[in-house]
Amino acid sequence: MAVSVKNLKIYYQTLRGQVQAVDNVSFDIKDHEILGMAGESGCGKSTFSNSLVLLKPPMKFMGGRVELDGESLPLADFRKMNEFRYKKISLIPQYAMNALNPTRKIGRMIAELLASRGVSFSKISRELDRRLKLVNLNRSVMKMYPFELSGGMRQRAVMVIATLLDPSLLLADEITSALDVSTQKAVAKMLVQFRDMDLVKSLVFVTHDISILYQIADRVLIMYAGKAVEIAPTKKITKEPLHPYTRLLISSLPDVGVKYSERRLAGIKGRPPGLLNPFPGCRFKERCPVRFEKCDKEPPLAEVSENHQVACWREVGNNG
Amino acid sequence: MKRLFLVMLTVVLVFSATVMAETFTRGETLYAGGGLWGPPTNWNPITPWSAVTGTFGLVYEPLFMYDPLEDELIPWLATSGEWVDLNTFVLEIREGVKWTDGTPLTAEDVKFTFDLAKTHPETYYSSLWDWLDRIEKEGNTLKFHFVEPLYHEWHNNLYNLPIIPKHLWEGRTKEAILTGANERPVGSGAYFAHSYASDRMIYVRNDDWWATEQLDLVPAPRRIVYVVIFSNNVALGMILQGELDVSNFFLPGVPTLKRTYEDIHTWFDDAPYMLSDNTAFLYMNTTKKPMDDPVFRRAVAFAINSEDIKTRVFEDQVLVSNPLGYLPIDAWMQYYDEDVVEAYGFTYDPAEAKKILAEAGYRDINGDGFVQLPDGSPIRLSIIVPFGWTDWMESIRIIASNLRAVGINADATFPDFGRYQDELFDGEFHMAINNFGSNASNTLWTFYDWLFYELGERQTSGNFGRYDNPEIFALLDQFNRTPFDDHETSAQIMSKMQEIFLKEMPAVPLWYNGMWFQGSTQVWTDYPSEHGPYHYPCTWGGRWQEGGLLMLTDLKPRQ
Amino acid sequence: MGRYFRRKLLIYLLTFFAAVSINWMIPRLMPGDPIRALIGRAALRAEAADKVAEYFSRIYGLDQPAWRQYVNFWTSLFKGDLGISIYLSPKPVTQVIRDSIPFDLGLLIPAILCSWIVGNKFGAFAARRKRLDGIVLPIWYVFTATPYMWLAILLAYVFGVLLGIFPIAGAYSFAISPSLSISFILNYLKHWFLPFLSLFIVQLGGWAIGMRNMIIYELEADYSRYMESLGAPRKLIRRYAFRNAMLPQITGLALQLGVIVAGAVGTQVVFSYPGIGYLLLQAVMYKDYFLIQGCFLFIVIGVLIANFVIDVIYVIVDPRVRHGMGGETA
Amino acid sequence: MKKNEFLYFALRNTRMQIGLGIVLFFFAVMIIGPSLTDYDPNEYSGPAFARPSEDHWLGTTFFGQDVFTQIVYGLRATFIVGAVGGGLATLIGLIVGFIAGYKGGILDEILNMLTNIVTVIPTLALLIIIAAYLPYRGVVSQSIIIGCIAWPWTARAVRAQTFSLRSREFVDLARMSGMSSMKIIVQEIAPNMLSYLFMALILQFGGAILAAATLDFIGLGPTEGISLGLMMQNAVLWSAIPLGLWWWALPPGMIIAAIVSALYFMNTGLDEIFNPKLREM
Repeated sequence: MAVSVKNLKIYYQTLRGQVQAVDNVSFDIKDHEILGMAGESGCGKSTFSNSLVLLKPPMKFMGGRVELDGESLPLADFRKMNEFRYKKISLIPQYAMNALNPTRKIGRMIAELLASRGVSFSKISRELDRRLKLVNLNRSVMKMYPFELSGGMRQRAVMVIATLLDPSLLLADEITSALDVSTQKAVAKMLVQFRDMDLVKSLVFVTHDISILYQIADRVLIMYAGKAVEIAPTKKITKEPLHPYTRLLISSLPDVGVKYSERRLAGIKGRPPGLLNPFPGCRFKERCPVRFEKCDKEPPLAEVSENHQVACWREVGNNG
Repeated sequence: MKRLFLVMLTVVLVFSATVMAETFTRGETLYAGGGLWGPPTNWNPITPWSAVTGTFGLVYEPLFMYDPLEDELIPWLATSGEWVDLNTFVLEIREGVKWTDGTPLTAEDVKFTFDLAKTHPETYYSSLWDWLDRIEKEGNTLKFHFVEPLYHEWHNNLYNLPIIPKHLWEGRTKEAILTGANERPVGSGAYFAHSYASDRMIYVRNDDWWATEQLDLVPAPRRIVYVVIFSNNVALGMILQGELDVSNFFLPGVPTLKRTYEDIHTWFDDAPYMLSDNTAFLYMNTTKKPMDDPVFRRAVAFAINSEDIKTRVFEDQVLVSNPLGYLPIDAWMQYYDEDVVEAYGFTYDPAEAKKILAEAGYRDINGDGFVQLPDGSPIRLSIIVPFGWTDWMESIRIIASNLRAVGINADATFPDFGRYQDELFDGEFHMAINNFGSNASNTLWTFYDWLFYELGERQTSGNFGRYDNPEIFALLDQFNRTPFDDHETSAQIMSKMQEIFLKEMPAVPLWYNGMWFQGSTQVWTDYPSEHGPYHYPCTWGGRWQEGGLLMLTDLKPRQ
Repeated sequence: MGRYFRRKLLIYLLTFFAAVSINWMIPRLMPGDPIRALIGRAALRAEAADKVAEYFSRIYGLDQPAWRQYVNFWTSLFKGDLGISIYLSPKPVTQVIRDSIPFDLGLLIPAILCSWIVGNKFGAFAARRKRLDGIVLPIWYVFTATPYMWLAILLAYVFGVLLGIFPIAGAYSFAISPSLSISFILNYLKHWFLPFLSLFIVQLGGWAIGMRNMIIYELEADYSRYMESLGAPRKLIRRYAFRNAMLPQITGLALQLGVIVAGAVGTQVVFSYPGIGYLLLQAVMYKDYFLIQGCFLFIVIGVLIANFVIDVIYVIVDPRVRHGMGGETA
Repeated sequence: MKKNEFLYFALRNTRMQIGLGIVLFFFAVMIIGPSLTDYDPNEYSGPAFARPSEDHWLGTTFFGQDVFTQIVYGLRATFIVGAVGGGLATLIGLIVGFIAGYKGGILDEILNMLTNIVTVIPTLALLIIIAAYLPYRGVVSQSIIIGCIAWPWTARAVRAQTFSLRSREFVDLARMSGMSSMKIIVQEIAPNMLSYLFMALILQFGGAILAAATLDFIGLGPTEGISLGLMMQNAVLWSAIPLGLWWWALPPGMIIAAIVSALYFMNTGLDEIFNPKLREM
């Protein structure tokens, strides 16, 4: 098992109190697996991916455990985490288009970055060329400044940089949101290819756009208000979603590829609860069409069928 | 880059180690300030407004020196001068005087100096030739033949004209003479203009000076460094540090500092500390209502508390003026007519001021606390002095409140100097303080010529209040034409002028600005003082001949 | 590239023309007559004063109609002649400036450069180091917020008069004549120090605050975050941030150096230090048209050169500008 | 982010608290000060050289004017200069910068030229000329001149900001939907720059106060009334420091330094408030 996340709690420290952005989340990722992570904005999915690479204030580690290839990650220790960053865990950030120093030529920046991590640029330069080709970038971009590339090119360059050291876990955070449909597809394909070529062992693909997950994810994890509410293989979750939120999410899906960023989910009334001192019980209960008394207690994420976990009293109740 | 810099630095340092700096020996050097307000750029005695202080006095010399304390003309380049008849003045030029280039100074040079103004009417003293006919030279004697001699004006000129060497000036173009810098001045005086930088002028003693041999005078400082200082507090700091020996700045706080720093020397040990140099007048614009009314002007004179100004603003470093504005020097006071002053003078007396106003019909009709004109229209006056002239600024604040106290609505306002000058020249002001022509001299003519200067389109040289009284103009002219030693006639004329002045009060004399002088006794001693030596301690431009030069000959290095 | 600079050059020429013309006009709008102000320093009889004034007006060309004076101004300017100073009559303006400007440069260039370098280093160092920042930032603020002359006078009084460590007036001792010797150089430096220090202190804070803020912005920028995510050491991230934060600071430096000519009036007044600033102030007081024009010509040229240098530097150090050449350069 | 949220952070930001506290304190002194003193600022209300006492809280000047009274009235001039001078500079800078940045092209070049010209106009001479046409120089006219001269850097900054904003999506959208330039500037760009402008205003406010102090000091201050700068000038001209009148020489400079650094403090605080990234938790 490549990655195992157990009871991970990541809170934000604010002046008014703690925002429980990732609350008691547990799941695994297998080798060679692409896990899609989906949910509305503010559900904690980005917090999750960021917490694995850059956990610093106001983000606060509150408990839990993340294992990578059998090693426990020292999440709370910023310094120790440096051994894992980039080499073991890498990130393609949401802001990939602005992720490169504007006043350094890309090649030079990579060389300096690698040197600082103790990797010789010359040794890796061949591999770099190969990978650039893989994402349809000409070698000449190494001699260019970021602003000389288009947004898409920059993002692809970041993809190459992020995976250059063959990390065990790659986190791709909302990387397709700003792209048009055809580019989205191309980028998704490239990531799959990366995995297929073993450039990355496992991949977490974070998005609010479930439709893109159909194309690449092996399994999908649905997050709601800081909780993992359902995990299942992609096919299963699309065909028979169990959690009422997942159901609404999937049924409200427009045709594949249509952007609905920032818009409220059409079919679900209300909005997610604030995560500053959230109410007890199931966090979806206020919006849930099938709520009942039991929902005032927090539902556990339980395996309802093989490879299918859900956190809903209705489903757990069915089985139990 | 860094290396290059280091190499260069080393080269410079090594090189400079071989050069010895010329450092002035402290005990031979006098540091002076107060007469130089910008970088030295001009040593042309024909342009006294631009010439560096010392150009006239240290380098170029006059025919006579003048001692205002003793009211005495001291023979200098001329050994004597006298009227042989009413229209002829004879000067004997001193023999054995040399220009610093070795050429002898002769009567020819003196004649040339006068003739220059005839050749070039743009020379500043050319008006002499309106009443001077010709100069006749016989050996070392010069005979001045006058068309109509203006005795007082002539006597004033005797110590105010710098004599220039003919052999060096006659070949110069008109422009070089009238506007040139005259950078290496050759004079006959006690000092050479040695060198200068933008913040200093350095004079070095002329050891071949004629007066050493003939008058046994040796200026003590081998070198005078005249420094450019922009602000009073720097001057004060330098005096306290012992870096400035002679200061002609007005420095507030001197009385206080004298108590703690015993090295600060002033003329008087106690108040007023300073000699009086000129009289500050409150000019009133007699072309504007209500200042056109002599009664009103007299009321103003009674209302002003000059005593208060003296203590508050000047910390008793000045004296309150007498009602005539005459400086306490013999040349002027000999004409001071006690009876006239007794009869028509004024003192600070607000009650009297109010009474005068009321009797003349200036009453508060509308009840705003201020008087109106007899016809009922309001009075609102402003008193101006240039902005930044802080002692005067404080003074007119006091005057304004004095005037308000007797019911005259007046405000103190501070235009910039340019505007102040324009208002004065063009007669736009209401009231203004001025002292530009009231400084000590050997004749009251300079004083009255400034106070009652004849009216023109613009009043650039005095009588800013445009006081128009043919009688007083005539008296002044008559005084000027009265032989210098005819005291009786002169006194009669003066008494009449005094009476008119006090009755009409076209301007109010307030206080005497001091001959600001502080000496630091850390290096030099025997500065002029009330206990002697008696020299007028002035180093201002164009006035060294009044005592500043002689002060140098009496200084002694401190033991 | 050529087109870019050609266009810039044209704009600069136009600016130069307009600015110089305005500066020609401004002093002439001031009240008062410069010649009268000059000869008013000596009390003259009015007849004489009138004649002298007339003569000087003619010599200075002030008796001619304004348009004629304006044309004369440009023609002599092209000949490199800035006219004769009135206040420092009869010194040519070029010479006045040449004599004074070394003092300005010798004082201001080190003061500006040192404060810039030290300020940037300190600012960058303190940024995002919470403790240090908390202590140092208020100090910078107080430095920049203190009225300069007041600070300078206090410095002069404490170090000069009270402690007597440093002299308080002049560019070098009044007791020494300039020469290239060690004692003179030391003497010069001793006089130079307090004016330098006062300028250094007031400017230091501004640079340090600017750098601190810029660094914080850069450290919070996406690229810094990404570097951090990839485990890049703080040193490298700070290096990048520093480099990028330097760009606005370079602009600031160039602008500061541009107005150097007029920059030190306060210092010159407080320490009686020679230089153009005080002369300019006096020139304004005495309505010395020619000296005012001359000084401002230098200021205009200085500012324009500074702007031009900024343009060039940006082309060199900021690839974004190089790329956008010919288009906007924001 | 909502407005009350700003307020929430604003009131909890230490730098903001300190800065605002100091500024409000002096503002209060200015407002209530006159009622605490029986004197006129330039009136000779007591003995000269008096040390601070019950009658004269901050002593008296060389001439016997009450220092506290002068400060109270001087503060008024200081705040007027800050508000009028700083406000005017910000306003002009805003307008010029907006138009230059938004319109670009020739208009931009012309405005840029204007900006450069203004930076090289002699402040001193201008002051004297304006003084010549006004009866006398007052605090307001001084402020206006400072405002007319200090705007270029705001203009430069606003221009750069507008440049970057105008290329953003929402402005494109507005433009496509046929909004007029003016409307776009007012409705779309300005709100996005509001925080930025507010900070620029604060900096200009402080800058104007310092500029006025310098002008006062070299003798180009208001020719009527009293200001902290004039107090400093007077204290120096009358040798207050060597004479040991610290109560006269020191407070005006210290107060200006306090107010201006408080303003800068507020600025940093505001920066942190408007820009959540900069907040230190």
